[in-house]
Amino acid sequence: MRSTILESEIQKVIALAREEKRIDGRKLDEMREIKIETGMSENAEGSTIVTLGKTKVIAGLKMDIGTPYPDNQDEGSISIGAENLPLAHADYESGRPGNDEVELARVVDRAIRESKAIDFKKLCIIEGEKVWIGYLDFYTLNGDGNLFDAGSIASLITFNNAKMPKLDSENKIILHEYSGKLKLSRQPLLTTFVKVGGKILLDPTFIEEKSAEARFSVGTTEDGFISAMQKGIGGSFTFEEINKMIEIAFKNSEKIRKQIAKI
Amino acid sequence: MRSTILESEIQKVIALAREEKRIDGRKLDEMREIKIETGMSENAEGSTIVTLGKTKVIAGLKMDIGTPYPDNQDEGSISIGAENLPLAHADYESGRPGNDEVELARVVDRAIRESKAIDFKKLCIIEGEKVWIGYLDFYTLNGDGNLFDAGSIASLITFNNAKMPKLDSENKIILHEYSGKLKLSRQPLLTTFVKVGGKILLDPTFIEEKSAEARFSVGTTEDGFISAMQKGIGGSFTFEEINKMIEIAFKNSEKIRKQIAKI
Amino acid sequence: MRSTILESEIQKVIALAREEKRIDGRKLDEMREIKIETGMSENAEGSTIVTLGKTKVIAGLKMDIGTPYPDNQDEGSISIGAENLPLAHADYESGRPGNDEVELARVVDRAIRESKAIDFKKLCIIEGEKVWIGYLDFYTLNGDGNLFDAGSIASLITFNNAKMPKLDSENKIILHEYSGKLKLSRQPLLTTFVKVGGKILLDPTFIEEKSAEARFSVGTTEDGFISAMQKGIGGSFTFEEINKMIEIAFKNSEKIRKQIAKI
Amino acid sequence: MKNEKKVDYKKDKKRLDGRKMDELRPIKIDVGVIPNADGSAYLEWGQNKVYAAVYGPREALPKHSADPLKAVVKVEYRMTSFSVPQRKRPGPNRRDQEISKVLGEALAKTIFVEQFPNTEIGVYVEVVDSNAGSRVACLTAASCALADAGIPMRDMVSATGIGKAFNELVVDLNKDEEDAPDAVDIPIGILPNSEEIVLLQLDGLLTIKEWEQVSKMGVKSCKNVYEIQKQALKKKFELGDAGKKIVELKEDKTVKKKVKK
Amino acid sequence: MKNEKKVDYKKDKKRLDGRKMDELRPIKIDVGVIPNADGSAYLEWGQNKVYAAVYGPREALPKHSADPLKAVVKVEYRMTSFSVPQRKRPGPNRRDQEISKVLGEALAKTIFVEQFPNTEIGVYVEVVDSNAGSRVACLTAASCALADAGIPMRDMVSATGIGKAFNELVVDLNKDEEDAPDAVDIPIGILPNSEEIVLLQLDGLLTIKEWEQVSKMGVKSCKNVYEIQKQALKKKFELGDAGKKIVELKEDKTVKKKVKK
Amino acid sequence: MKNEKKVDYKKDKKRLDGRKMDELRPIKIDVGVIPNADGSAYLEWGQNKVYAAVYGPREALPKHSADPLKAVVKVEYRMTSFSVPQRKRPGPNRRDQEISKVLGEALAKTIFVEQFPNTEIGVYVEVVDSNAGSRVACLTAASCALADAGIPMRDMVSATGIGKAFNELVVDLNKDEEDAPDAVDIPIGILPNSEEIVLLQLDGLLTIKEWEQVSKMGVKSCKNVYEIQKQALKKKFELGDAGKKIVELKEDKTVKKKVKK
Repeated sequence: MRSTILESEIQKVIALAREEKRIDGRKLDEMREIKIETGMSENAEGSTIVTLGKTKVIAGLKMDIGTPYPDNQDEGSISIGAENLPLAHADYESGRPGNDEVELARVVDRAIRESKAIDFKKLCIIEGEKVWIGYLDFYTLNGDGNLFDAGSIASLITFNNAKMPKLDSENKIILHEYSGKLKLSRQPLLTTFVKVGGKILLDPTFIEEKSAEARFSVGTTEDGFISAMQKGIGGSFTFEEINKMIEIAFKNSEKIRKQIAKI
Repeated sequence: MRSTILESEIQKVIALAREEKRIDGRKLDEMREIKIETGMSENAEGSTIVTLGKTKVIAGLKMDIGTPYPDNQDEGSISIGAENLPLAHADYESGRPGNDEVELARVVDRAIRESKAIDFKKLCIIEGEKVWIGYLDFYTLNGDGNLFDAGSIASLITFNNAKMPKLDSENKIILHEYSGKLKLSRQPLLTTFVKVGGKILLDPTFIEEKSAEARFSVGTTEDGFISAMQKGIGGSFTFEEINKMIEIAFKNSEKIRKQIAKI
Repeated sequence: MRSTILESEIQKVIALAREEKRIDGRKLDEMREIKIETGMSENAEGSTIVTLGKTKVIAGLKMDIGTPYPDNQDEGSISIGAENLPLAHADYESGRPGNDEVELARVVDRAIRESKAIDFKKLCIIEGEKVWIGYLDFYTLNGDGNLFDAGSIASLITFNNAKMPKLDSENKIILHEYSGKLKLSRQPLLTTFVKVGGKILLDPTFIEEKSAEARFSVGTTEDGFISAMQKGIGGSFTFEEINKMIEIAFKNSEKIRKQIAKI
Repeated sequence: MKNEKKVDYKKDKKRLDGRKMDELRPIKIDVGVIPNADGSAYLEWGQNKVYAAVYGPREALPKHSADPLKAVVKVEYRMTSFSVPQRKRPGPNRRDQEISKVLGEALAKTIFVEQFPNTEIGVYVEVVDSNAGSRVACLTAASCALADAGIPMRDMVSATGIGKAFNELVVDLNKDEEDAPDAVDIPIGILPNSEEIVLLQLDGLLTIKEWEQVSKMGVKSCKNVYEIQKQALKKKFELGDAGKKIVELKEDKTVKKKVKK
Repeated sequence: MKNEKKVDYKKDKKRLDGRKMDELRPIKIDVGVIPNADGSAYLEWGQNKVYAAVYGPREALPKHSADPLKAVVKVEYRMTSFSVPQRKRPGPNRRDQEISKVLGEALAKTIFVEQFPNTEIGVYVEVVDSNAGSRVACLTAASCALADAGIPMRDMVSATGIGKAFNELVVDLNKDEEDAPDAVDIPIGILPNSEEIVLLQLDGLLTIKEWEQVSKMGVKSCKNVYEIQKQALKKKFELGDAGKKIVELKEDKTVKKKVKK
Repeated sequence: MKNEKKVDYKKDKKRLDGRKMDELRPIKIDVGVIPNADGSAYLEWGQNKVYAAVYGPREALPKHSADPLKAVVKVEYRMTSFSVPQRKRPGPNRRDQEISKVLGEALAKTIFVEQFPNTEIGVYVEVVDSNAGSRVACLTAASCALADAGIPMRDMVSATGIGKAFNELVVDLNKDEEDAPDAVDIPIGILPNSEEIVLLQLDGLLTIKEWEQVSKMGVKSCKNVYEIQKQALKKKFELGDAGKKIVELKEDKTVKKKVKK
């Protein structure tokens, strides 16, 4: 396993954080600039590139037809995958998704799924027989930290904009033809923080993540709900810190939602 | 691969065996004490913990519904798996079952299967369409040798006690409801020996197995049949030795069968 | 990874090639002797051993029944696999097929598939439901270079001679009974060259392949068509060299076709 | 099971299995159950049954995984095939991978890893029966196994699930409650003496107000679990308050232990 | 799509998408798009969209993969799951394996690998949208990324597909043309200055006569691609003819570059 | 095939394929068939056709697999996809894994492994056609290949299947007999000179009395196989009794062989 981060850089980030400063000059609760592009992959039912500072991820959705799960005969399903491509950072490796990527995908998935934004019953084609199965995969194209939020934004926009494939009379997909959209009833977004040198930093970069004692992500909705939480990395948070982060998350995600609404 | 056994310990076991002694004071043909517990896993159709000296294994059975094999349209099937959990011994590793575990599972499986104790035709639900598929898996919780016999006892008891899931009118499993039992027509059991320092030892411990030249397991039934044999490890046996071991096996397994009958 | 080839041997092969000589005395455009045996595997629908100098491969075909691909409801399919067995060369390793074997199988496959020699529509049993799926696998038994041509010859002959399994009234395979043959409408064959010391060598041995700058294979048919091309290894060819190799390939494959016709 | 729509805990005043809203299922812990391990624990938590074993500090393998500054803590969460209603396939799935990761991260802070450079501490947890809450059961058991192994720790880790079901906030959801239409599941793990959070996840829809309530319930329940852990360790060592011994480790950071190779 | 039997390019004089027989689809290259990489490129070629990134020369890992005589060039061709009409499953398939191999072999000759013993040069290409010809798009992009990384090269590698569809030889087949009943697909990659062939594959039925015509079309088209590559590199460096810089490398084999570890 | 219930060998006095109860199927062995190997053999045993090759003693790879006290013997049993009536999927299955293990253990005793510390001896067997008894065919072939490689051995290993079918004990069951309702299959491998058992497995229901009879038939049949092995080695070396040469090795434990790297 390759590691290109030097211990001295980490120490510098920690020292700065103790003085409430960040290496890129941001305030502790300041998000990096977000750029959004959509529709680049014509073969996808929806696709989005989100650039968050230097972090860049691409998400795409393919809808397929399958059989329902035995215990949910009238529901389709959605699965989310994440991959840190070796082209995105010197430290990323080829091969099966590691624990980091599995956690990343599952937390992004939960923030959306648990918000009940997607009505799985609407993904049913014929009860007990045929349902839509959506595969949303996002890939890191340049890795500079906070893949949770970048992946969450890219996934949400991709679902928002996705076209549903058209079905023929035998309920088979007609390639490249679409009918209607996949509608979301909520706009859940993750907001991620790390604790460095005892301070809470919003939207960490790669080096800040490597310098962190602990990480916290919270999924919030526009109507005041928490839909997911995840504490990561080996340190701890106090309940006070968690409460403060949740508060910032609600405010910050509201700004992003406004930017998304403009697309 | 980790190996925590010292060569000096092995030499000691061999030297003792030459004098017909064992490190735990047992006689050469003496089995360790067996303790049996059943039914600990409520989600399993049957489950058993067998403690054989310090060796401890847990077995559990899940019944599922599948399609029959093309050449046995009117028969269900049973598959047995074995796993040496890394929590059970410092030398056990995570990962896919190795050759040792595959052999262990297959020999335990054969002793039962080849005795014709289970009537696979009774596992047929609808000929050519739906049959029962039983998955019995046993796991080593503490590994101190003779997993063959411990696994064999735990598997047999689990099958003996297993409840069959109830089916609804569409032949789908109703979770947590049962109807009837899986009946065995024979009570086959493995008995395992090793040859150490030229002597034959019943029911070897971990260190005795590591000290052994050769290993022999034989499956026997209460009505005088051999149902399986397996020679293991790189040494050899004479036909005399094999005959002697078969004789002991019949006697020894009879005792265990009495203990099982009391459950 | 094991490598038993010495740099000095490679240098010798290169030096010889510069003088238009080969280590086994052959002319640059001379093929090694080919021996052909068929039908050794009674369980296979067809089988062939091809010996090309010291290179020896065995190919066998199994026909199975499956469902058609969604976009080709009235067509069966054929898949070709290649494996360099560890018994065939000290440098070959066990395990999943590596990139070399994948390329080998795919190029042999394309030469046949793209020639349209096999009519996939004739492999349809019931449109949209049941089709023949052919698995042709070839294995290297002794590896001395040019597995492309040896595999190509063995595959072609195996297809030529393959018997089709008989079906019962429910369209299930009756084991060991056959009805009719798999007919090929063309006789495509690969011809492979390497460039060593700037010279073009037909039918390279193992050491010549290891000494080569570049490799080129071309599939040709008896009626004047190229059906496949593949440049390999890290060097380059000029268009002149390619044209010359194509010319030799047509002549050379014609000779092999005559030998095949005599079987 | 998803159809129990008429259940309303606010009205009913008690839960489907008869528990009070803030009542844990029965918990039983036995320490030292796996003779081969350096430390181990067996834990029953309602229907959940889990084993935890600790091996180490021992030589880190493969060698390149060793850290010259501290012990590497490896946690593996696994379930037997028969521990769930529908047979689990062999090999770790994505859920197992994630839980292994968060459990490892929850234990990392409490262990004095810097005392054992170049070693590994292997923590293995195996679920043999389950009914909602197996991860907090495993974290609780693993913490006991580490204490049993004599690994120097800042504090125990005590965990529980808090959540919402049938219109009420409840402690320690069981499977029927997890299947409620408004179910929220929040596994929480804390260092019981400092109340620091080392494990925190949430699935479902919760308001901030509810979260404030949940956090109080979490601390209280985790402390209840801590008492049970201490009793179990006491029972094992018999010779005094083993739980106290663990807490005392916070003061005595100089404890050294021979590393087995 | 296979039913367009009445299409006949010989008669129609133009292609399904309106192109002339020897016309490439629009190509757009941006160099330096992945900040973390030592060199990178984004390339659009008709509907195809690919990213290429180069890391190295860097320490070869695992260590036993290092070659004491030269840099090891590793190429990985991958496609995102949504880059194709039917969802691609995760992990490399046999096609990906083969393309990775031939792309690596196509790049090997042009890099002065002997200048960087014991190192690896990682070349990663990712297809995010596709429509016939993704391998030549990737080879073209990878070559730009290598130049962007300042890796000393004998020449650029420029590639294109040539082939046959609907009774006519054409340049740069798209998916509809690849589905023609008489389709032949011939990916060609050359060193544009020496016209040496470094990539050559063929699927389909072609006569020798047709091949002769194809080879001429191939050289011409690859050279057109080369011009676009040079423009892209020029745009990136702004300060002169970056493409020329690459060519000049042929004369200056002494260039050294510090190896990052 | 399972319906041949009216067959009764006790009455019929001969077997389905016309053999006598104690008659082996025809066996043919060619030694030295794989030029690249250090030793090899091709064996036909009825319909079974197998190749065996030996490489070594050679440097053990990966290096940490080496044993400083003795050579490591690695045996791999594999079947081609077309060697069975229903296509075998690629990669070793659980049966292959078990057979590889028992074959390796059957060969371990006869090889003077302590003469070649830190090396490996790779033994590869490949089944290209099969009809019951492929493991004993492979063990017999592997033993010849080891002798061909000049690996010092205490004795040959000679193997055969014994068993029961259609109410009678028989030697060397074929597939039809293995499918008999009362079929018992007992692969036996011995060192023919000392009659020590190195391979022994049993599937089916057998009484002790029958086992006593089986063991006698086993020794006799294995010795018949041994004669065929000796003839094959003799044929290869032409210059005397190669089989005898093997036996003589028992007296001359000092033989040394250069290890190839």
